[in-house]
Amino acid sequence: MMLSAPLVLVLLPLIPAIISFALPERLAAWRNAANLVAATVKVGIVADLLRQVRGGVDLEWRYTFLPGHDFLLRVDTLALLFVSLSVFLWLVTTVYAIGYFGRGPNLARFFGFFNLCVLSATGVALSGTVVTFFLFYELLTLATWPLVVHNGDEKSLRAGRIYLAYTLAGSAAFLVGILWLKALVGSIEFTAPPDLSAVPPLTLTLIFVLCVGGLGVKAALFPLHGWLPTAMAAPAPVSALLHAVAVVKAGAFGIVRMIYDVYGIGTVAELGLGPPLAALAAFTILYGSLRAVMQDEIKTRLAYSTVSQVSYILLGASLIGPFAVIGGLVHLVHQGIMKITLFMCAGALANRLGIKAVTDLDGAGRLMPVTMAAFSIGALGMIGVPPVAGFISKWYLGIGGLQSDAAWVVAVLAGSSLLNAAYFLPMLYRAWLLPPPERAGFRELGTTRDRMLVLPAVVTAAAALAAGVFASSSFSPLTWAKLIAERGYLQ
Amino acid sequence: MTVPAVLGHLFPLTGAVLVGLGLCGFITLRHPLRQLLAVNVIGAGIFLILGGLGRGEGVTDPYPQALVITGIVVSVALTALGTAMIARLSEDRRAAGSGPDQPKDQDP
Amino acid sequence: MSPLDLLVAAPLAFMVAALVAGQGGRWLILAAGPVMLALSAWLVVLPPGVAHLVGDWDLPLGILLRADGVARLLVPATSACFVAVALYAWHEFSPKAGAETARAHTFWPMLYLMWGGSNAGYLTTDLFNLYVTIEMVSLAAVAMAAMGSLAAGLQYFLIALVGSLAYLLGVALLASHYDTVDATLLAVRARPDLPTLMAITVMTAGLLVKTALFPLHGWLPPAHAAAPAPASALLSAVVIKLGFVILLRLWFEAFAEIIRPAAMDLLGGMGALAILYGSVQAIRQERLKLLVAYSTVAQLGYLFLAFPLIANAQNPAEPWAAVLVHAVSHMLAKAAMFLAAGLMLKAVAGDRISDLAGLARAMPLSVTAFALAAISLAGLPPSGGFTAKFLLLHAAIEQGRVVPAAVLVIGGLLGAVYLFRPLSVAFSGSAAPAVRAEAPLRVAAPLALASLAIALGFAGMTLIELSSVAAPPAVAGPVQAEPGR
Amino acid sequence: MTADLAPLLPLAVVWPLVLALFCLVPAWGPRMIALLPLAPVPALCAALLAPRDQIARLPGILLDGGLVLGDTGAVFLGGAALLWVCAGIYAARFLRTDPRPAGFALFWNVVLAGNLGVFVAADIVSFYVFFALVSLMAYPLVIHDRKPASLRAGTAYIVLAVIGETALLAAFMLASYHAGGSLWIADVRAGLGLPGSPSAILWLMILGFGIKAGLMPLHVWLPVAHPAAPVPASAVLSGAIVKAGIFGLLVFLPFGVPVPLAGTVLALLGFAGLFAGALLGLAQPGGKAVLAYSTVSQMGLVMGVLGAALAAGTPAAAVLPAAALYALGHGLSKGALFLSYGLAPWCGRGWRRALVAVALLLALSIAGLPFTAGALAKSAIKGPAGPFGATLIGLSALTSALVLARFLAVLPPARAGAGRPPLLLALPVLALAGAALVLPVVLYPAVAGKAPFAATTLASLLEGTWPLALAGLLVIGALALGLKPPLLPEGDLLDLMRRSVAAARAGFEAAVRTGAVSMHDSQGRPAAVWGDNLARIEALVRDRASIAVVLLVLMGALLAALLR
Repeated sequence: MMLSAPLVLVLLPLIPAIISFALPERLAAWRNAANLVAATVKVGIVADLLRQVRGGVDLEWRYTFLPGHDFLLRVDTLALLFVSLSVFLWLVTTVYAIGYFGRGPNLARFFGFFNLCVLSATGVALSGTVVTFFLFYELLTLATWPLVVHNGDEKSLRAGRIYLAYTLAGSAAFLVGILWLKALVGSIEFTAPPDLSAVPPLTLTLIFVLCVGGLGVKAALFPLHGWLPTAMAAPAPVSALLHAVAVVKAGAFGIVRMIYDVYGIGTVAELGLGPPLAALAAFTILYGSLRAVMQDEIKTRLAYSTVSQVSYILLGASLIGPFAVIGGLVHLVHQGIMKITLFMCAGALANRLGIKAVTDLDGAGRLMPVTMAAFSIGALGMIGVPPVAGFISKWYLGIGGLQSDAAWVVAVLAGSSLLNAAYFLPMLYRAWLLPPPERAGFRELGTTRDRMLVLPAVVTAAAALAAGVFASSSFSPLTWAKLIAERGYLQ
Repeated sequence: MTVPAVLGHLFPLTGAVLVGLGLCGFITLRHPLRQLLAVNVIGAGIFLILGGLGRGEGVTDPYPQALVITGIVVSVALTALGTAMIARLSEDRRAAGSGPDQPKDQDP
Repeated sequence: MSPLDLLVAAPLAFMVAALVAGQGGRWLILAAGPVMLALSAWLVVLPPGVAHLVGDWDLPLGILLRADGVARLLVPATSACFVAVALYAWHEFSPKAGAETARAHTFWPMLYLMWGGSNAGYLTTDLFNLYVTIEMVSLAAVAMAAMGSLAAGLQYFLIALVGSLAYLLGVALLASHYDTVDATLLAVRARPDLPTLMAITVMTAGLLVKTALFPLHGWLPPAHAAAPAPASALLSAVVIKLGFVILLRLWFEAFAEIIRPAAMDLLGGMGALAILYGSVQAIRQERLKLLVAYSTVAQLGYLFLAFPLIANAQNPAEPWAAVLVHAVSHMLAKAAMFLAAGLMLKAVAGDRISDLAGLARAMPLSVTAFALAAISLAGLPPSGGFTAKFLLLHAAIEQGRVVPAAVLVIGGLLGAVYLFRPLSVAFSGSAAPAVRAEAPLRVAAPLALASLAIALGFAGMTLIELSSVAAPPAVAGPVQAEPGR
Repeated sequence: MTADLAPLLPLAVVWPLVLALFCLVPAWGPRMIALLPLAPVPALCAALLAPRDQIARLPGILLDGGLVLGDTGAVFLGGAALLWVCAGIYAARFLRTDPRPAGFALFWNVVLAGNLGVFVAADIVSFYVFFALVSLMAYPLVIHDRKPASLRAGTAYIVLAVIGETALLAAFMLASYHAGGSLWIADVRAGLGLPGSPSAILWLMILGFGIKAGLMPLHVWLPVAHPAAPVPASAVLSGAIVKAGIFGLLVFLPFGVPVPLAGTVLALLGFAGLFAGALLGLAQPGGKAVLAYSTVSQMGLVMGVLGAALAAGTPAAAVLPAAALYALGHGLSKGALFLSYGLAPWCGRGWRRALVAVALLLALSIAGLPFTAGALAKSAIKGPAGPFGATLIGLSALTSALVLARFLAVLPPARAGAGRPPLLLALPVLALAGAALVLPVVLYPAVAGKAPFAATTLASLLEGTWPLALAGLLVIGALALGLKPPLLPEGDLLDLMRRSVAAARAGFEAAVRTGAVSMHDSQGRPAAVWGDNLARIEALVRDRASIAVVLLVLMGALLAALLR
């Protein structure tokens, strides 16, 4: 079938992208409308797909683009987990971006590339073969670069350079890895893991290191995380969607694919690759939190928090136990929702109050109570305070760690919770309890634009709360993660 | 050894010598015009080889001859272009105040 | 008449017409463009194995034109380049352009001469005929290079002349040794004896000079950087490729049997060095066009890096296709890049990279064209450049050759480094400099070429099939067994 | 009959949350404070009417949690609900002129929900959620008046609370895993009883619950936090919220299986708190601080008993009811005392005498004067305490009496022109006092299985009386001689820690300034020093040129790990 759902899902953002590029600035309203409509439509499509896939349908679209290399888009449970996250957050962030920018320079460009990023993120999620994954993974890099340098000042240009250097080097390593594997065992489809029994273990290990090293760059795995904090020079909507969700998650998602759909649990266990990766992830968790404590700039602090939080996913993936997998996968969603909340709030604070540093937060809670309330929920969730979603992930990760005889995981989780508290609670303290600088007649929700700026964060915060409170309801991320685990990873 | 045999090898050998001379010239001389001439010497040498080797016992093979003629035409055309350029260049240089015999120092 | 000799004859006819037309030479493209594109398309869809003997003279005396994979890929790409460049040059080389009137006289005939010459070069298998074509192209190229800097042009001319004479010497040796210089016949007759090997050596050396493979590239950057944008585009995109195509014919068709792997490795090694050296040089440049020129030096390296990969592959069809796809996509992308650079530099009246600040807002289309070209050149997906690099890397890894693989990866990264530098400058600054709005027609040219280069990335299978049409046995792989489109 | 009353449990928890949501509506928020008394009502009904030991599943909520009302839970739930009702009435009047009524009402309701939920949670996840609510969300109550002292107290509170939460999370993870992945508290407790279960679980739980219940070295937050809060908040903090920790220990400690080490340690710390808390309380100037220390001491008593019982392997049946009874009595009377402290300034003339009388009565009851509820509770809890514990408890009557006497001594004077106290303030005090004095008596038979005061002998009378008599003599003597107790800062150890940390930091900064530690631009903050060093690593890692190197290093490291 030429126009199957996966293809439509991936290509849909092209329409608003082209519209955004083409429309002149004075037609900004139409551009915004186009973006919103497209985002909404996509949410609809995904909702329908969720229904179908839950029913056991697997859709795919295949096209041989080079001999032995198929371009395969495939809708399975894991893909949908990522897709539904990104489409939901895409919609939210589009609203937010419109509110955030209002009428600034380079917006046509921004929304154009923004859509291209969503396209690549969706592609990453739906990729059915390693090569397809690589294509979108690289495309994601290219599409995000203009957003990173959006502001055009020296800071963002530098950020852009560093970002490219890291990610391109990473994907080069990844490419070598997958081609090496392809040369050994032929083309690799996620649904049909190759038979690696013939390959010498050392080679397999090297390839694994190459691939995980390459993917680890985007996943901000220590010591490849250097780009993430600097990339925070980008405008808030970019940081929000791309650097807390799309890009880093693409890396983490890829590693999950490598472990479970390319190598397979068995091989990874045989080669003993799980523990070292888990150890590295654990170290990243603590290191990121530790660095976050020392940052004064809010976005940088959040960035390091991302460094730490994304490794939860890797930890879960590398522990290789049913609960750990579930915990890692569900954290993919939970962390996304919570972290985007935090970033959107940080952006709103910077945008309306010019607050960029933690030390400027004094009294923000009194000036922008709604924003700060959302921020607080996100922060508490990050710490792991129930009933916000983060707690659920931590719970499953902890049990998972115990299941795979890695009791230290519990200690790591506890330690990271304490560190998270150490860098989030002071922010809440300042915001809520210290007196604000005098600002006469400031209204948080005065105009429509203000609402578009503030309310998305509220929505995601509510989602984070709901994901925790109704964790075991039939449409929660947790339930979906369990479904994935049952269908895929727990034979 | 018989004369024809000697002659048979005479042309190619002469050609080889010419090619060598031309190369030396091209390498040692700096002025473009001289270098162009050196190149022409090389060309002549090559044509000599081409024709000479083609020259079998008594009968002459038309094929190399055809090649030689074509080659000469080409080299004439190119030489014309080259001399034209050199002339233009030296005019420019003179206009710019530096003598024609300055070794060419091109500035990218 | 078959499209094969029309493809050669028509441009020469247009050249004469342009000479006659003088001032009005630029109008001819309106006729030439459609005709040539149509002929190219015709060539592509010809049934495999079509060949044509000019004037019905039989080999060895006759001249064989044939539509093999090389031609089917390179001829259309060349036509696209020429058409786009001509559209771009429409304004630049017009009588209205005042001081440039003199150039307008020479540019248009030279363009058609180069066009015919290169087409002939792609189509023919006769080594001496190839000598003639390469001289035609060189003549045009020198003339164009001279438009920018006479000195650079002269240097180019002299070096190229030596190169072509070396080639001619080789041809002479072969002609006297085998009584033929037709590649297809030589493939059968060639013996690994001294004269043959000497011939191969001198011809290869001569062609490497013309192809400007490191370390023989000294003449290229000044010439290409100094020439006016359309000229640079043609020099970098087309002229270089001809010498390379002839090398392909020599190494993989005429003498595939008798060439030792060591030689292949030598060329590959030089290619590797070229990639690294050229990239590093490009990174060091402050002037935009010099950067692009050095990137040509680097990109040529890939073409030769592929030689050993083709020779040792168990399925040579893929690297063979890769090298051709790379040639094509580099042709399109590099032309697009030079044209876009020309537009931008003309707009800001400067030649330094730092002059581009803020252009992403002022000239979005030109920057887009530059960016798309950059993506293909850096071998980033989706683009022809990526497909080529992907296949090469695949071959290298399959053969367990670490060095080529490493060079491919590193070269790609270096490419990204020097190509994204001008881009990030273009994206810098929030205030757009005051420049004239872009003329749609002129921007269309680079944009179209760059888009083509990107589009190639989606047509991998087609390109591979095309490249395998009538491919010499040395590079015929299983892919050929599959029926054509 | 029971079937239709089952929903009472969820309602008891959800209702306050609903009210909390109303507080978020800008227009209603300030008025919500008037509705505080209504928040705990469903819980009260549930405690009395809801079917016992019948799990109300909450499908889809959290990890498919559930609520259940056990006998112990019922006692705690009822007592807490009663206290919250009275404190609510009190707060409605007390905070009438408060600048931040909406915020107070919001968090009051949230904490209430958490507090009640803890007592009825059937699975550890819900338990953990409610426990987190009650301990973390109480922070805004503590710092309600935003005074610097309150903020400091709040910081101490939140830090310890977070540590406690983390410890509990770890404990629950381990416990659930070793209970075969079951989440039901019953299974988890059973799992803890099994020989194989790691002792770490118990230690972590003692840490987590101990912090909440003011176990001796971890009690430091309590004497600073309780006084900082507004009076009604202190009342529920000390009377109900602290009980959450006790309840946690009651529910999770595997009674019946002797656990010598953990039990002994818990017992020692508990009894240490029993006396040290009281003595430290004596040295407090502020009435609320005194009460807070008395709470530390009383909770120390309970935990001491629990520890002893745990060490001795006393079966749960013998421990839980007694402890519950004691907690109930203490909660109600301590709440009443806190409220009366707030009431004192309003009472002029005769009213003050009445108030003092009530307070004295409560004090004596807590101290265990024979024929009081307190005495019954003590006698009941002496059973599981074991002989040694029983003796200590007997002795503790002395210290308890003294500390409460101290409280009466520092009871704030009446305001100028104060006369008849407002009804809404007086009523809750009386109600709580009455409940405190009556309820234990009513429940005693169910716990001890005999009628109250049945086995009163002369010996027991003496034993119960002499410490009080002695205390009385001491007090009179002190008053006669005009002795004043030495004054200590609130939060003994906490203050000590603060000072030592400050000193250490000062020393460190000095060392830094003298160049002992290399640092550039950071103003001598240790964090900054480390920040610099880490920033260097960061710069190294971030250096573009070294990306490839970093990749290689990473690979090498992983490889080395793999090849060993």
